[in-house]
Amino acid sequence: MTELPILTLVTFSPLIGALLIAFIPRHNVQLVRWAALATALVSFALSLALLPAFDARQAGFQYVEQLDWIPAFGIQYKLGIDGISLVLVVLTTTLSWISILASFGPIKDRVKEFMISFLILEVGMIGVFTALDLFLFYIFFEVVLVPMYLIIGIWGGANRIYATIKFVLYTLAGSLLMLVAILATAFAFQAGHGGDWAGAFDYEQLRQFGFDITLQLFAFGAFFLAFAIKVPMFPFHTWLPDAHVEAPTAGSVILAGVLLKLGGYGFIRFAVGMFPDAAQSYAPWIIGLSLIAIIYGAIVALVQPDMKKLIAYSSVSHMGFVTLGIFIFQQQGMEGAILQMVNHGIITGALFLCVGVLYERTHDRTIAKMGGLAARTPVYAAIFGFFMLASIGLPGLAGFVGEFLVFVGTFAVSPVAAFSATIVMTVGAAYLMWMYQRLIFGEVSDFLKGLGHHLTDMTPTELVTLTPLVALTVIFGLFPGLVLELIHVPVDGILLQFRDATAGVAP
Amino acid sequence: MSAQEWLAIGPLLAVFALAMLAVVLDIARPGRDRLVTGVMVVGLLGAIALTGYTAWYFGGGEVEVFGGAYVRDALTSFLDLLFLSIALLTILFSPDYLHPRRLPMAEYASTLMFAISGAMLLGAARDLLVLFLALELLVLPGYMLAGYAKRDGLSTEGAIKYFLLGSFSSAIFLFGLALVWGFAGSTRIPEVAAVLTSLDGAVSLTPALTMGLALLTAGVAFKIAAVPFHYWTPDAYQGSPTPVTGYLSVGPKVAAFALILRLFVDALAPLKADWVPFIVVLAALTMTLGNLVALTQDNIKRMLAYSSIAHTGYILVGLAAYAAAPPGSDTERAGLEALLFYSAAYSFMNLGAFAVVTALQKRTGVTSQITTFAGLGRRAPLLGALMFLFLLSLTGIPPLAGFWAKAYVIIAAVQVDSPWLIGLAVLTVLNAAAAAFYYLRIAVVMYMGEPSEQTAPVQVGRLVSAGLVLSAVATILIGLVPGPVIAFAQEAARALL
Amino acid sequence: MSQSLDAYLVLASLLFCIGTFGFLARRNAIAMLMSIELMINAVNLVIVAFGAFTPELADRASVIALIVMAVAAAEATVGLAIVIAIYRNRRTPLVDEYHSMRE
Amino acid sequence: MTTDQLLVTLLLALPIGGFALTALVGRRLYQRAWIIAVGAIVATWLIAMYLVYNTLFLNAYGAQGLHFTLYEWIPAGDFRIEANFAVDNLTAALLIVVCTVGMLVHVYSIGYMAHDPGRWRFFAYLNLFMFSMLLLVLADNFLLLFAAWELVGLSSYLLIGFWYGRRSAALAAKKAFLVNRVGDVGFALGIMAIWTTVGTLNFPEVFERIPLLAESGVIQPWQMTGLALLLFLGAVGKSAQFPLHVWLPDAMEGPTPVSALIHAATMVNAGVYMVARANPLFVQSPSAMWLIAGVGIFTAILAASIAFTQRDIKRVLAYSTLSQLGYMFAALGVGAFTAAIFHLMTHGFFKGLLFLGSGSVIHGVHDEQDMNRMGGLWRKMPITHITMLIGAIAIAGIPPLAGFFSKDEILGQAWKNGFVWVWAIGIVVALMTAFYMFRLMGKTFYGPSNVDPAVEPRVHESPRSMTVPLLLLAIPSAVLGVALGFPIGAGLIEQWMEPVFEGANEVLGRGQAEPFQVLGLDGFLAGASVAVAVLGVLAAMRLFGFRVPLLGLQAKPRPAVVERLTDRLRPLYTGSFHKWFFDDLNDLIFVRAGGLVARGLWWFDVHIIDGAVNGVAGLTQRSGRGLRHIQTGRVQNYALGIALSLIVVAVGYFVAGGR
Repeated sequence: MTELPILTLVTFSPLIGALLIAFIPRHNVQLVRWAALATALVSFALSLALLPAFDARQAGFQYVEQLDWIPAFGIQYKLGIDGISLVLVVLTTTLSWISILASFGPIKDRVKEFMISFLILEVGMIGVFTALDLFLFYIFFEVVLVPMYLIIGIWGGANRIYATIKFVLYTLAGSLLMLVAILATAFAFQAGHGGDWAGAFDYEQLRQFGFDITLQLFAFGAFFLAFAIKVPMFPFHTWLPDAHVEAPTAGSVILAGVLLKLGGYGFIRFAVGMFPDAAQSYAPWIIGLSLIAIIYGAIVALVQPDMKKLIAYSSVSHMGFVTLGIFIFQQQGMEGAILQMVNHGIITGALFLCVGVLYERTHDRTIAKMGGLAARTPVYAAIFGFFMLASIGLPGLAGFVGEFLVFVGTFAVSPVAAFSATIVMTVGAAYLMWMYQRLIFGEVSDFLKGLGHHLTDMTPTELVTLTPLVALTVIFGLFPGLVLELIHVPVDGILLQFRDATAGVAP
Repeated sequence: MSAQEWLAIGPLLAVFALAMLAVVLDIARPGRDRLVTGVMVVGLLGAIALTGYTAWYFGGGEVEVFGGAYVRDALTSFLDLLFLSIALLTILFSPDYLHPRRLPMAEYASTLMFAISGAMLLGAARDLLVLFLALELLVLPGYMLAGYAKRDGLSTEGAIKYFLLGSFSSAIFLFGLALVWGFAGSTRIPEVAAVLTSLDGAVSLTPALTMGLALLTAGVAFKIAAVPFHYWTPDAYQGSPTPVTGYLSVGPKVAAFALILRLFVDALAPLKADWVPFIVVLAALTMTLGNLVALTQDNIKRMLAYSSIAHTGYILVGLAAYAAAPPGSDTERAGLEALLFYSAAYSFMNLGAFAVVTALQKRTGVTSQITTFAGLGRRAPLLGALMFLFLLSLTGIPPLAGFWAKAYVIIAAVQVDSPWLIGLAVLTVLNAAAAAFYYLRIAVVMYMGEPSEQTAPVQVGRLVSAGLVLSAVATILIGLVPGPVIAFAQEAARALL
Repeated sequence: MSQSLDAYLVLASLLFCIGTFGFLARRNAIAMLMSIELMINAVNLVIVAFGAFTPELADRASVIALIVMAVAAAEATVGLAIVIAIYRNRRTPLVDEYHSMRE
Repeated sequence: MTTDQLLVTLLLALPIGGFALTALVGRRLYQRAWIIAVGAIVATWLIAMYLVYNTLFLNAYGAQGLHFTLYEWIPAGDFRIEANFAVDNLTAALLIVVCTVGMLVHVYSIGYMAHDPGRWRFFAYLNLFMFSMLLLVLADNFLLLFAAWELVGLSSYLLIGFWYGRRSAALAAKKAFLVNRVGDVGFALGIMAIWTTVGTLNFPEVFERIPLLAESGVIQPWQMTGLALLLFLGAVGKSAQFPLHVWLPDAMEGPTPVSALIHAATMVNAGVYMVARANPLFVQSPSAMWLIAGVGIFTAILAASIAFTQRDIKRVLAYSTLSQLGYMFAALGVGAFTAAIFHLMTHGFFKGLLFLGSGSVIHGVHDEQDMNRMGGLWRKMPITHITMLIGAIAIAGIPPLAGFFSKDEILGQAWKNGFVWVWAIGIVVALMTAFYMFRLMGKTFYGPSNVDPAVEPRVHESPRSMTVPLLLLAIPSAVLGVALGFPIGAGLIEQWMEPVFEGANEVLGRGQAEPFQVLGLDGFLAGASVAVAVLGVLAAMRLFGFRVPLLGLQAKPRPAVVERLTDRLRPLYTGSFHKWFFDDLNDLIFVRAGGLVARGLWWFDVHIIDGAVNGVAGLTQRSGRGLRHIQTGRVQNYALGIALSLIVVAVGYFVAGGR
């Protein structure tokens, strides 16, 4: 290869940083922190460097890098991005540096290990979005688990071990089955090519292959399980509240902001891309589950006493839109789903940052103990309120467009489904406003009074972490085209292929 | 004997020579442990180099020695390299454990070398009698190593259990061997295979042959510690001196798989339709029981013992894939490749894990309870990180060796067009997920538990460090670049078919 | 002397079973060791019987039987050594009292 | 971009810019926090008036009005939504109310909020509201309208909850937003339905295609009705019609200028505006129209009946607003679109005036809102008194003030369009309106003073920044009816709205309005409404007192009579006083039952779903613990196990090997 392997650079730049940090003496905490931030900023810059030369109108993948890795099975080191990957990569790099910056204060113990874990986590996440070889994808998908396991388990709350082990085992159970499915499809490909393994894990070739329906149903089932757990879809969601509650702020931000998107991305790219017929036959069930998730998550969120749990259940609800949008197989729905992923990443990430800000001062997340923050911390109240409104789906802010596109797409396919989904417009507003009212409005609670001068307004660092997210929320709300233009062509491609593939199948 | 033949048995002779040398050194320079260790390490490195040269020299071809009783083919070379690596690592890990406990090194080394030579012979045997002799040469020193800490009640208890049950199973195995021999009329494996092939499934097996198959199945199942023949494993592993446990968990196990390759895959292949159901059932039982019981263990050595039982189950999936595949197909070979690859990957990561336990037990009095690891991530960050690495690999997290091993086994299993094997593959991954729990539990204790009261810094000897680095590098490299190992395993599997 | 190979095989099997029974029934380590010897001898009987009834096996059988005896002897040696070692520790030859490791 | 387009853009940019600036630096401006916001709004008003003049008087943009696109907002495949705006006659009519009342309220607030430490926030929010409201009337497609719809809801939320320290305010804000959201769900679904059936959301195109699609049967009548009702649900929420009316009275927790601007003059009219804007769609479904008329007139009488007994001065006005909005919907439902818009405009002014007046009163008696603790204020607050009296006469429907013309128009149209029952209920409501308004006047200004003696000496007329807007609002309240509505049925308003509702009138089969006949039906109807209004006013005056200083007329209140009447009508009084228990019902259904359901689901989540997950884990652990016991530690047992396993294997071989 003569040109610069920029995707490899983007993907592995955090790893290089992590290795460098490994050589910094552990007592030099400040240096470790700044080095980690610098690393994350470098990969952020590198990911932005992808944008100018990216041609949004070109179908297929760009910046493709391809190397043989394990020729015996045709496994390649193959990276490439289309618009969908691109926006998610940029989302990842953005949230990563913000999370790292947000950890400067809260993480005081074993900073070096934390930063290394976090940067490795970033590698895994970017890798998932850039890998075009199924095996490579799987590896990145799993690699993500380990640092997250440590981040929750070491720097988490009181019940962290239960939460982290639940998280890992749950995710692992799903993803390992996906491994079986990946291998089975690769073998089917190999058998279909006269025993030649070449390309058996290559996404682009597998997509063209056309697996027989039995294999599709099995493989889709396995993929579904892996991604449904990751998203998480009802009824595979119970790891999420635990993980969120126990995770440190940065962990929650990344968990909600990026990790859940691995599932949505996997659905779009792999589950639907490779097994359109099976996707078609499972779609009604998945739509049903999505609707349940949307409403159920919102209703359960109504009665959560813990701020993080509330937002966790709201994530279940919001991610339900993503799966709903994907599986109605309709342009607006799928574009909305992707947009929703980006927006949810930004907004929910920001909400977790907000919770973290409060937790830093109070060491508590019980909604009932708070009250009257508007009087004591007005800037915080304003920013929190801003993201609360964005999460509710206020037009003009990012949350609205994705959600509405999913609604529109759903309505076009099934008005009944749209009717049920829109209920959440009310319930979703209810739980967030309830929390906001309890936290921010009213009289200053005794608990907060007891904190005295420890209850300060936002620090400059915290403002620096949240301001970019405020800006992004406004920008994506007013100009969702920035994202939509990028994902339009790939979504078209997926739907076109889907229609071609399912044209012959009786519904 | 031609020079080629000498070269073919060179590695085996070298290890024999090392065993003798250790005895001689013990007599000539008693108590010079470091000298013995040095000689062994240098000797083993030489033997590895020699094996490498041999493998390169013969390439894909094969040489028969001793009238066909011994064969040097790619499989032999693959196994020899693996056994020699196991020996080298074991030697590296042992002194730090033996020395503080006043256990003599030379005797230990020679016993180990004899056992290794048995394993190597087992991997090269093409004669039923040689197989039996090699097996005994493998296990007898094993019993002695298990009871090497003579004054330690647990060590001797483990040893006697190991010995009694081992001998019992040897007798069972021997009986089966005799029956097959009587039926086939020859001890030469190719001839046995030829006779069995001629049956061609037309006539039913004689009662004697059927009984023989049953006895052999039970015998090897015992040697690889497959459920329900696994009882000796946890007690022997827990009781043995820790470096010995490490060795026992890989050496005899891989050797027993070598025995299976030479006996079942080579000699009894024509009857594979008869024995494959048992392999499938054994595999399923082995991995499931191993993992389930490992979940509840608090002693790290015992936990790893059950974990090694589970890994036996995974390896057996490869064998099952081979056996269930139509003869002569690519799929058949994939099963064997998976078996070999898994054995190699497993050896390094499992030895590595035991090495960490060993390193912690340099100070006498350190138990092998899980609490030993409390706060290790703080007390010895590097050692903790290495342990975490090995655990991740054992769990099967990519891109480490253990991941590829499992992936390979699953590839082989799903290739066979049989619901049983697909089921086995699914069971494998479910088990892998469950296994993650107890591996992660150790990580929890190391990193997430309350800081331990043992604040004494952990000192890791130079040899152990070297061994740990070797294991870790192997675990990572096999993960990142599995290509060469796969290629080697393919060649070895091809030699067998 | 019977002229049927099967008779020898049955006899050998019986011997083997007796040995097995002894191994299962006795608690004394030495007695168990002896039971194993019995089992191995049963195998030797099989080997020799095969040699006697199958011409092409005749020349090998006795050699094999001898080798097996030698191996059995080696095994017994190792076994006794271990038994002595544990007897020193535990002061009892009864194996069912060695159960400090279980579950 | 032409100048006019730029001006329209500025119309939006000024208030949002004012919001941003005030939000960022307002706090540092201390007392002068209003300067940016009020400046922005005055400029906005000037621009708006220029545009209104161009549109209504010069007809500069033609019958279609001025349409232009700022940029493409949502480009998602076929779903391409632009940020496009339009100024036509309907918009212009709304601009008059929104900008004028908006500006006056801004000015009024300078004085009203002068002592509130959060005034910078207040002005920022007000500007945000103005932006949202202007976006609402300027939007040229449904989604943008919806966006504005939600944004006005947000501003309303922020302003109702302005005094966040008060729990009741926070609760009211939340309630307003959530109840509105219920309506918005319908609106959103309606928009989706429009897009799915029509394929675009731009107003001109939708309204062009809808009749064709309905005619050709592409959209079935039931679909059309469904579509109309979904949109109407949005209007019900925003305009606080039954059964989503519960939020508006609570919204009075906000500062009074907010009540005047948002909850009387502008935002609550959004529903009326939307239905009027989408008239080509609504007229396609007679059953939807019928329902709209029904909901409207029912709300009118329901709210009026509650206004009878309320003690809080702002709540009386709030229920009055509900009632008047009901009138407007009744007008829309009977097809009298022009009358609805006319009433919207007049009501905007006189209700704004009444609210600001009540604010002045509250200000004067030091934040007392209970009318039972007022009285006799006419002397101390003359300007407030006079202007409020004008407002009261206007709303009561006594000619020649504004309310008479618009209200009479509605009632007349109802009769003439065949909705006699609407007229009948409407006339009763007119009676009630006149009564409760003069009850309010009497209790506040004329009766004996019940003001807290501690406050009494300090009661004073409000500062000029407050009284000047009152005076300025009193003018349109008095003359707007004559200006726009005279001659009746052929006034300016008819001319202005003609192009907007032309198509709808055609569909409904309405020809050119006939000239007003004093001695015909028109005269009778007008006479009837004047008669009931006078009757109501007189009754109230007699019971609660009045005084006309110039003429020397005065009457004393008769509390004993009121008491006796109340006693006789005790059940009705109780029902009315407790707002017919809607709040309690809502509390029961949504808060208690909903909470129960949510708690139930949470229990299900923790114990059943998560229980299953943990159960699997527990089962695995337990089976592991059980299997441990196989390992007894005794060699004999092991050997036996091996032997038995061997036997099983052997039997297996013999059974399976029988080939």
